[in-house]
Amino acid sequence: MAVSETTGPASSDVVIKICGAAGDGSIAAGQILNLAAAGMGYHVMNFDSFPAEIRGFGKSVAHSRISVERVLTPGTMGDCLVALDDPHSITELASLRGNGIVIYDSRPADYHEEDQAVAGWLQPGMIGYGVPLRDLSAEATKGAKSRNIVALGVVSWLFGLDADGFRWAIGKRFGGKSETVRETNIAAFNLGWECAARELDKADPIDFGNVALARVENVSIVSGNEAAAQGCIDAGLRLYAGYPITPATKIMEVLGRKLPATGGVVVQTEDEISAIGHVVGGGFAGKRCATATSGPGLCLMVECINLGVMAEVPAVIIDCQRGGPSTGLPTKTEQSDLNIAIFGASGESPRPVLAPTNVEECYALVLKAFEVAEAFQTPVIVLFDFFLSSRMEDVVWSREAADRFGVYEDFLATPTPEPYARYAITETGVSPRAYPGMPELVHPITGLEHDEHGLPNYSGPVHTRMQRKRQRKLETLLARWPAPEVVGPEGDLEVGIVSWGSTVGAAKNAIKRLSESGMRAGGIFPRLMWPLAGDALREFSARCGMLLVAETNSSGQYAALVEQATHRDVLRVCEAAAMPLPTAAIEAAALKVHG
Amino acid sequence: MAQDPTTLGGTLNAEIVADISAVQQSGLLDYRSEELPTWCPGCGYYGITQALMQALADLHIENRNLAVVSGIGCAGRMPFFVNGYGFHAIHGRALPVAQGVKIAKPELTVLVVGGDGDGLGIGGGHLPHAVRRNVDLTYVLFDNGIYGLTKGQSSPTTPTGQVTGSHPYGNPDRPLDAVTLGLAYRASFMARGYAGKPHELYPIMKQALEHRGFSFVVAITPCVTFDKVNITYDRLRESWVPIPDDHDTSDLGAAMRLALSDKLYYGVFFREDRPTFNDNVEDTSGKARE
Amino acid sequence: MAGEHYVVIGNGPAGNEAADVLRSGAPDARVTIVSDEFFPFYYRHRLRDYIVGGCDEADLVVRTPDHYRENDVRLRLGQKVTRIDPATETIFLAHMEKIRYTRLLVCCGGTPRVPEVHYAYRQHLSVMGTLRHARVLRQKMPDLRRVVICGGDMISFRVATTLATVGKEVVFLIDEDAFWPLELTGEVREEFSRALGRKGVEVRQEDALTGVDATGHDRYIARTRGGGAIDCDLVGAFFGFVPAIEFLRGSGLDIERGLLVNERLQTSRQGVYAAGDCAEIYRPDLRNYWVSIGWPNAQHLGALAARNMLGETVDAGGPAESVFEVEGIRVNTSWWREF
Amino acid sequence: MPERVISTHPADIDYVRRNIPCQWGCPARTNIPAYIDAICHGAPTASYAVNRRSNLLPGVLGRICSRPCEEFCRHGDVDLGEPVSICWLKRAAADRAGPDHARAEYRLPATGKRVAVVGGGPSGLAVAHSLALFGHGVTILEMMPRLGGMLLYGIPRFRLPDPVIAQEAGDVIAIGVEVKTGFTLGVDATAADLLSQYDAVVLAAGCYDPYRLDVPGEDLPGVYSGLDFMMRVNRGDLPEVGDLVIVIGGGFTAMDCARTTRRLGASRVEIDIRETEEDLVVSREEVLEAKREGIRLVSLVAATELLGDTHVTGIRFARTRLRTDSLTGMKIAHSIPDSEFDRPVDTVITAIGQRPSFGPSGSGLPRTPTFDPETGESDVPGLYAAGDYRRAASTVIQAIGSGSEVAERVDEFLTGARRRRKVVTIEPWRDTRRERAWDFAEKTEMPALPVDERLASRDVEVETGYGDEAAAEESRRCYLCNLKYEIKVSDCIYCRWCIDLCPRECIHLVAELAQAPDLRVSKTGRWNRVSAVVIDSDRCIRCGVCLRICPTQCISVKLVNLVDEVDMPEGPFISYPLGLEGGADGR
Repeated sequence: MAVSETTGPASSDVVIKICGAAGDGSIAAGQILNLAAAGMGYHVMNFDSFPAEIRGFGKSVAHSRISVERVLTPGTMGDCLVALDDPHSITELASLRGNGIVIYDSRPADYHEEDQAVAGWLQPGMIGYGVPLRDLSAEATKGAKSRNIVALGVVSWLFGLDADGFRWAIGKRFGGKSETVRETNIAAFNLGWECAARELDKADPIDFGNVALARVENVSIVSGNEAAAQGCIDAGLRLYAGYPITPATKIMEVLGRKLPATGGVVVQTEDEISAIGHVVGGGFAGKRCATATSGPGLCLMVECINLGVMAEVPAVIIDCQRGGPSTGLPTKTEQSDLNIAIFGASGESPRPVLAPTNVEECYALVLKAFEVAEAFQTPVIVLFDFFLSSRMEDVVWSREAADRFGVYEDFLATPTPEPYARYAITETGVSPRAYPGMPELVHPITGLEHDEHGLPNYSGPVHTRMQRKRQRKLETLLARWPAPEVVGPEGDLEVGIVSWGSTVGAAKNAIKRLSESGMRAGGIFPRLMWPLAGDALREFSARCGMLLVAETNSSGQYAALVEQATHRDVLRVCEAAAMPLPTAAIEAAALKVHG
Repeated sequence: MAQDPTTLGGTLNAEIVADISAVQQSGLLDYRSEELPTWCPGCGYYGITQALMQALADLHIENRNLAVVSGIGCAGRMPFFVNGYGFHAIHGRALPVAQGVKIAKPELTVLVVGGDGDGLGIGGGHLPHAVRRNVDLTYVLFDNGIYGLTKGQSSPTTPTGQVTGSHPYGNPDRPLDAVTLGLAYRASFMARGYAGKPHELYPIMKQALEHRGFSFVVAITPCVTFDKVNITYDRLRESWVPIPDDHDTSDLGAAMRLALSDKLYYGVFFREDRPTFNDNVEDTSGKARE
Repeated sequence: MAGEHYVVIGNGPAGNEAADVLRSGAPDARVTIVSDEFFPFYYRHRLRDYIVGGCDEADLVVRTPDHYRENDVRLRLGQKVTRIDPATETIFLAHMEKIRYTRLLVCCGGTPRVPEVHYAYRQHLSVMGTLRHARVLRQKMPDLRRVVICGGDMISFRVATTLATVGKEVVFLIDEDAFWPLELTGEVREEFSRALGRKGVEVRQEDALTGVDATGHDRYIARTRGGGAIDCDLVGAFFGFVPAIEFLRGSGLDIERGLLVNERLQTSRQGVYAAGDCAEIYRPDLRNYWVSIGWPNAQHLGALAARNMLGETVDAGGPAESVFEVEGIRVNTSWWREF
Repeated sequence: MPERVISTHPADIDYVRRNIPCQWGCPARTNIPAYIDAICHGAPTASYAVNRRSNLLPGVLGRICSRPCEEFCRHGDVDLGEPVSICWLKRAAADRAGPDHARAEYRLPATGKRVAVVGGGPSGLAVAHSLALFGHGVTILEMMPRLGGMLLYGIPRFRLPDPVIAQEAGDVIAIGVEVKTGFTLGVDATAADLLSQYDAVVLAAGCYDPYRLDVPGEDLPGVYSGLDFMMRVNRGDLPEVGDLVIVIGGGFTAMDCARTTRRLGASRVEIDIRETEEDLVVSREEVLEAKREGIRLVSLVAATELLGDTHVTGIRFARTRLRTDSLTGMKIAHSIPDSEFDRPVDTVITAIGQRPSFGPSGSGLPRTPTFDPETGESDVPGLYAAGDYRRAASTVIQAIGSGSEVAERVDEFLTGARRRRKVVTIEPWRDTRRERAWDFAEKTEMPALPVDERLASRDVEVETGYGDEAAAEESRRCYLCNLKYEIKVSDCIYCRWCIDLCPRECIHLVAELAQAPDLRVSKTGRWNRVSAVVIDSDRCIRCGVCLRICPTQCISVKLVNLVDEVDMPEGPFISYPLGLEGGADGR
C-alpha cells in the first residue's frame, strides 16, 4: 500500500479516518486509537474535525496517523476509513486512497436507497470489510452507541495492532466511568476483534506485526491545548480567567482540573472582557496570569490588551484561531487572526506575538510567553489554531525545550526607591517594575498616556518618548530572540518557503518532496511573529529565486508583512478552505512557478 | 411493511387520528422551518419550541412579521428552526440587536431567545437596560444551567457544586436566579415555565407574546447530554408547582416572595402595563414636533 | 436507451459478456455488475493450479477494474445480493442497499453442493468453487499429507490428480453415486478409476463417507460405510455445484434447481433474465431440463440474454454444448441433474 | 384510559388481524403471544391452558401442526431471520404442563338438547368439546375402535406418538362427552336416522377417499394410495415395500409415506412432484428431514402411466412446465408434449390428497344435502359439517378451528342466540424490557435423533423436544406483538429522543395520516411537515427504552387480546389469557 508523505515501511505507516455523524463517537474512538498506538510505542498524529452541534447531523472525522517514525503532518489521504455512518462516509471516500480500506456496518437498521451506502461506493481496488457493528454493539452494550469501539476491535485485528494495547487504552479512556462502562466497552472491542478474526478475509497489506515496540505507557498523547495548559502550569501560572469558546475551552478544562493542585486559580468569567480584565488585574498584582480564547473572544479582549500594553502589564493570551469573520466556522481551522493579534488596537500598541508550529512547541512557547511577558512587561499573544489546538501528538515534556527560545531573566531588574519611576526611560525600554505589596514603591498605572511616574500626561514630548520606549522593548526582544529556523541547503535556492504556525509541517514536507525531485528548496519558519524578524527574512529572501509564503488564510496576512520587509513580491500560497493548507498545495505552487 | 406503521383499531386508534389532525389544523407547523432542529435528541428545547409555536399559531402572527433574534449557544440555533426572519447574532448581544430591530420597525413581533450563558453571562449587562427601556420584546431564556454548545462548562445558573468541564472539582459559584433578577429589574412581564410540560408553558408564552412591553420568560430545561444529575427531567417533574390562583400579578413584592421561596413555581409572577420604548419614542417625537 | 438500468448479478464469463453487449447496444443506459467476490473477473479453471502453487493470483485475472471504468460499467465488487423483488424491480444487497433496475440478468453461477446426508458434519468438509475456497486450500497445502476426497464431480478428478502429482496421499471414496451427476456406463466408470489409479490416487470402490471427526486443528478421521476410519488432514467434498440462487427464493421466480427460463432466457418474471450455470432450460431434444456449462457456453448465453434484454428476440435453442473432456475421457453431461 | 376496555368494534378486530399476525394466521385463533410469554416466564401449565382453549390438542399440534402462524411471524420478515418456533414452543408447554390443567373454564347450564357428532378426529373432538361447554348432551360416533381419526391412523408414529393422542382426546371426553365406536355412517345409521334421534347432527367424518392419478396401471399390485398405506402401517398391517420406491405427490402424506418406506427397508426412495420444491405446502424442515433420511425429491415431472404386467415395474413421466395463473397467481404445472421418459420402480405410492367418502347413499335423506363450505351449515335444518368433511382435506388446526366455529352455529341453532363471540380486550400494560440482543438469537433447532437411530425402529419419535433452556431461549425471541407501544401525540414535544435510542429504528417522524382504506402514515424528514412521532408496531421489539426515556412520559403500552366472550347466566365470561393476571408466572 502506497502510504503518506514520510518514508518508512509501507505496512506500518497508516492514516486511519473514523467518520460518522456527530455523536457517533468517531472522535472518542480516534482518541483511544491514538492512545493505544502510542502506548505500543508508535508515533501518532491526530487531527479531528467535528461540527459545532453537539449531536445533530454534522460530519465528524477522527483522523489518526500511526507510524513507526515521527510524523510531520497528518496526511490528507486516508489508508483506512472506518465508516460509522454512511452519508458522511461516502463523501469521505474522496480522501481515501484508490487501494484504501473501508470498514463499514454490514447491518444497519434499515435499507439504504441506491447509492446511499458507503459499501456500494467502494471502487474496484478498494477493500471493504463489512462487520455488523450495530448488532455487535447491541450485544455488548445494549445499544448502538458502541459501534465505534466495536470498529476498533476490527482495526486491531486487521492491522495487527496489539489487542491488549487497545484494552489498556479503553480502560484508561473510561477510567472515570463505572466498572460496567469499562467492561461493556471492552466487551464491544472484543466482539469486534473476534468477529473480524472469524469473518474477515484479510486482503490488505497493512500489518504492524502485532508486536508492540517498547511499551511507553507514560507517554502523553496530547493536543496543543493540553500542551498549552501544561506550559502554563510549568510556567507557574497563578490565575487563569476564561470564557468557554471553541476551540480554546479545553485549555480551561485542563487547567480547571490541574491548576488548583499547584495553588493556582481558575476563574470562569461571564465573558471575555471580564476574562482579560481579570488577567490584566492579576498581572498588575504581580502574578502570572493567562487567558485563552478564539477570534470572537479576542475581538472583545482587544481593549484590555491595549490597556495592558499602555500600562505595561504582563499577560499571556492564547488565541486558538478558527474560521472567521464573526462567529464564523467554530470548528474549522484558519490562521486569520494574525493581523488582529499584531495590530488590533486603538492607537499604536506594540506587543509580542508568538506562534508554535507543533504540539511540542505549544508547550514550549506558552511557557516562554510568560517569561517574555514578565521580562518585557507586556501582554504576549500566542497564536494557536484549531488544527494545533485539537490535533494530538505524542509528547515528552521538557523544560529545556522552552529555553531554545531564549532566556530573559536578566531583564527582571529589582526596582529601587527614591525616587521610583515606574516607567523610567532605559536603553532596553524595560523599566524596573514594582507591583502591589512592595513597600515604598507605590504608584498608579493607567490607560491614559503617562509620564515616567505613571501620572497622566498628554504632552507631545512625553507621548513621543513613551511611544518610543514601548516600541524599544520589542526591538530588544527581537535582538535577543534566537534567529528563525531555516531549513534546506546553504547558498542559493530555487524556491524559498516562508511559513508559520501549524502550516510549517506541510511546508517542511513540501520542501522535502521538492528536494527529492531535485529542486533546491529551503524554508524559513519564524516562531516570533511580531516583532518581525526583518533581517533574517531579507537575508533568506536574498538567497531565493522564488519566495513563497504559505499560510492557512485567504489574503496572505503574513505574506503582506514579508513583502513589506523584503521589498519584493512573494507568491502567496494561502487558502482558507476549512482545513489545514495541504502539503500538495505548496508543492504544486512551487512546481507550477518553477515549471 | 415498515413504511406503514399501522396503528389501527377503532378504540385503539381514535385518539391518534384525532390528535394528528389537531396538530395539522393547529397551524403550528407553519412556524417551523423545513430543517429538523439539530439539538440533541431529548433536549428540553423541543418542549419550549413546541409551546412557543403553539402560542404563535394561536395568535396568528404572520410569518413575515416575526423576527427571531438570538445570540450564540444551543438556543441560539433557534432562528434556523423557525419560519420567520431570524438573526443569529453574536454571543451575548442578542438583546441589543433585537432592541435595534424593534425600535427600527415596531410592527414586527420580536422574539429573543438565548441560553443562560448568553443572557446572564456574557450578555448579562444588557438585560437590565432592555428591561429599563421596556422595549416590546419577548425574551425567552432557555435556562439549562450549562454551556451545551461548547460541551458542558459551568454557566451562570449551574447549581453550586455541580461537576462540569470547567469545574472538575465542582462549581464554587452560587447560581443566578433569572426570575429574581427580572423582578429586581422590574421587567414588565415576568414568568417561568418548564420545558417538560409544554401544556403549561404554552399559555405563558401566549401571554408573553401578547404583553406590550418587555416580557421575560424563563424556561427551565434539562440538558440531557451534559447534566445527568441536577437539572434532569426526573428531578424537575416532581418539583413543579403552579403559582397559586390568588397571587396578585401586579404585586411586585408578592412576586419576589414567590421567586425567593424554595418551591419551583411556574406561571406569571408579575406584569404591569407601562409605556414601551416605542411609546416613548412617539411621545418624544410628538414633543419635538411641538 | 437513457433511463434504462441494466443490472447483471455475477462477474463471470456470462456476466461480462452480457455487460459488453449491453454497453455497446445501449450506449446511454446504465450498466452495473454486482458480484459478491472482491476479486475481479478471473479464470476459474486455473484454481486447481493455484492451490498447489502452479500459478499466482495475478495469473488468474481476466479483466482489471480499469476495463470497467473505460467501458462505463459500474462494477460493484464484494457486494452480495440477498434478494430481489421483481414487483418493484429492486435488488437488495447484503450491506443493505437497494438498487433499482429496469432489466436484470442473473448469472451468478454455482456454489459447491453438500448433500443433506452429510449435513451432520459439513463443518469439517472442505469445498472448492471460488478463489476464496482456493485461497484456504493453498494455505493448508504445505501441511497436507493425506487427503480424503468424496463425491466425485469433474473437479474432483482434476483436484485429486493435481494433489497426487505434488506428492500428497489421496484417498478417493467411490460409491454408486460417485460420478454424480454424470450418468456413466460401467466401462467409463472403470476407466475413470483406472485413470485416477495411474496418477497415484488410492481409489476405494463402493465406499462412502458416513462421518467425520475432528481430532485436532486440521486433523480428521473420515469414517466410511465400509467401516474404514481414515486419518487425514482434509476431507474434500466434491458433489458438484448447485446454482447459487438461494437468494432468489421467495421472489416469485420459478426455481427448480436452477432458475427456469424460456428459450429467450427470460425467467417467469418480467424483466428478469438468467444465463450461465444457474439458468435451467427445457430441451425438447433431451426431454429434460438442462444447464449448459463451461466457459464458452456461459459467454454465448450471456450475450444472448443481453440481446434479448435489449429488445431483440434471440432463441437459445439449438444443440446442447455438453461434451467435456476430463482426464482425456469424453463425457456428455449437464452440470447437475436431480438430487 | 380505563382499566380494561372490551371492544367489538370491527376496526379493533382488524387491528388484531394486522398487528398480531400469528394469532390471526392461526385458524383456531390461538393466543400465541400470551402462551409464549407464559413459557418465557416459567408458567408452562398456564401456557398449555391458553393453548388448549383455542386449539384443544396442544401436544398433538406441537408436533404436527402445519404452522400457518409461523408464516406470519414478524421475526420471519425479510431480513429479520427466522420466525419464532411457535409450534415447537407449543410442544414445550405440552411436555411440561401439569396434569391438573383446566379442562373447562366455563360450562353453560344444561340445555337438555342432544347432538350427534359423526367422527372422532380433530374436528369432531373440537365440535364435541365446544358443544359440551355450551351445556348440550354430545355423543361422538366413531368408525374406528379409538378416537383420534387421522391423527391416529394417517400420521406415522415417529412424528406423533400414540400416548399423546390418547391423553388429549381423553381430556375432551373427560368433560362429559359420550363416545360410541364402531359406527359407520350409512351402515349403522344414515344421516336421516340420526337427525330423527338427535336435535342436531354434525358430520365430521373426515376425508378418507383418496384422489386417484387417473392414469393407466393405477390398480397394478405394488401401487398404494398414500392414506391406505399409512392406515395399514398404523394398524400394524404392514404393506409390502420394494427396494425402489417412488412417492407421487408433495403433501404431508407423501412425506410421511416416503419416510415410512425408509423405515420399512426401502433403500432408494424418491418423491416426485409436478411443481418444484419451492411450491410445496409442507415446511422446509419436513423436506430437509426427508432428505437427511436419504430421500430424493424430483420436481417438474408428472406421471402419465404406471408400467408393468403383473406388478408395477416402472413409471412413465412427462416433464412439466410451470405457468402462473393470471387470476389466482397460483403456479400450475402443465405437461410438456413429447417429453415422456420411463423410470424403473418396485413400489409406487400415490399421495395426492383425499376427499370425503360420504356419498348420496349414506344420507338417507330425500336428496343429497349441500354444505356451505364457509359455515358448515347445510340446506337441511340441524345438519352440519365440520373439518375436512366440510371443505376437503386440509390441516389439523383448520379442522379444530372449523370445529369450534361450527359448534357456535349449532348452539345458535339450538338456543336461538349467539352465545360466544370474539372480542378484543385492551388495557394498559407495563414495561416489557425485552432486550435487543434477543433479536440476534438464532432460532433454536428442534433436537432430533440421528438418522441411523431413526431408521432402526419404525415408531421411535424423531423429534425429541426442547430442553428447558432451549424453550426459554426460543420463547424470548417472540416480539410480543400483542403489546402496542404508542406515543400520545398531543403530549409529544418531537424531541426524537425515543428515535435516537430506539434499537431498531421503529419510530418515525410522520407527516400525514390518510384515513381510508387503511390508516397509513407517511414518513418525513421535513420539520414543518412533522405532525406526529409514531411507533411502527411491525418493527417494534417491545424493548421499552422509549417508554423509560420519554421526557413528557407520553408513551404508553397497551395489551391487546383477541378472546372469547361467553354469555353466562351470571354475566359475560371473558376467556382472558391465564398467566397474565399475575400469580404463577411471576411476570
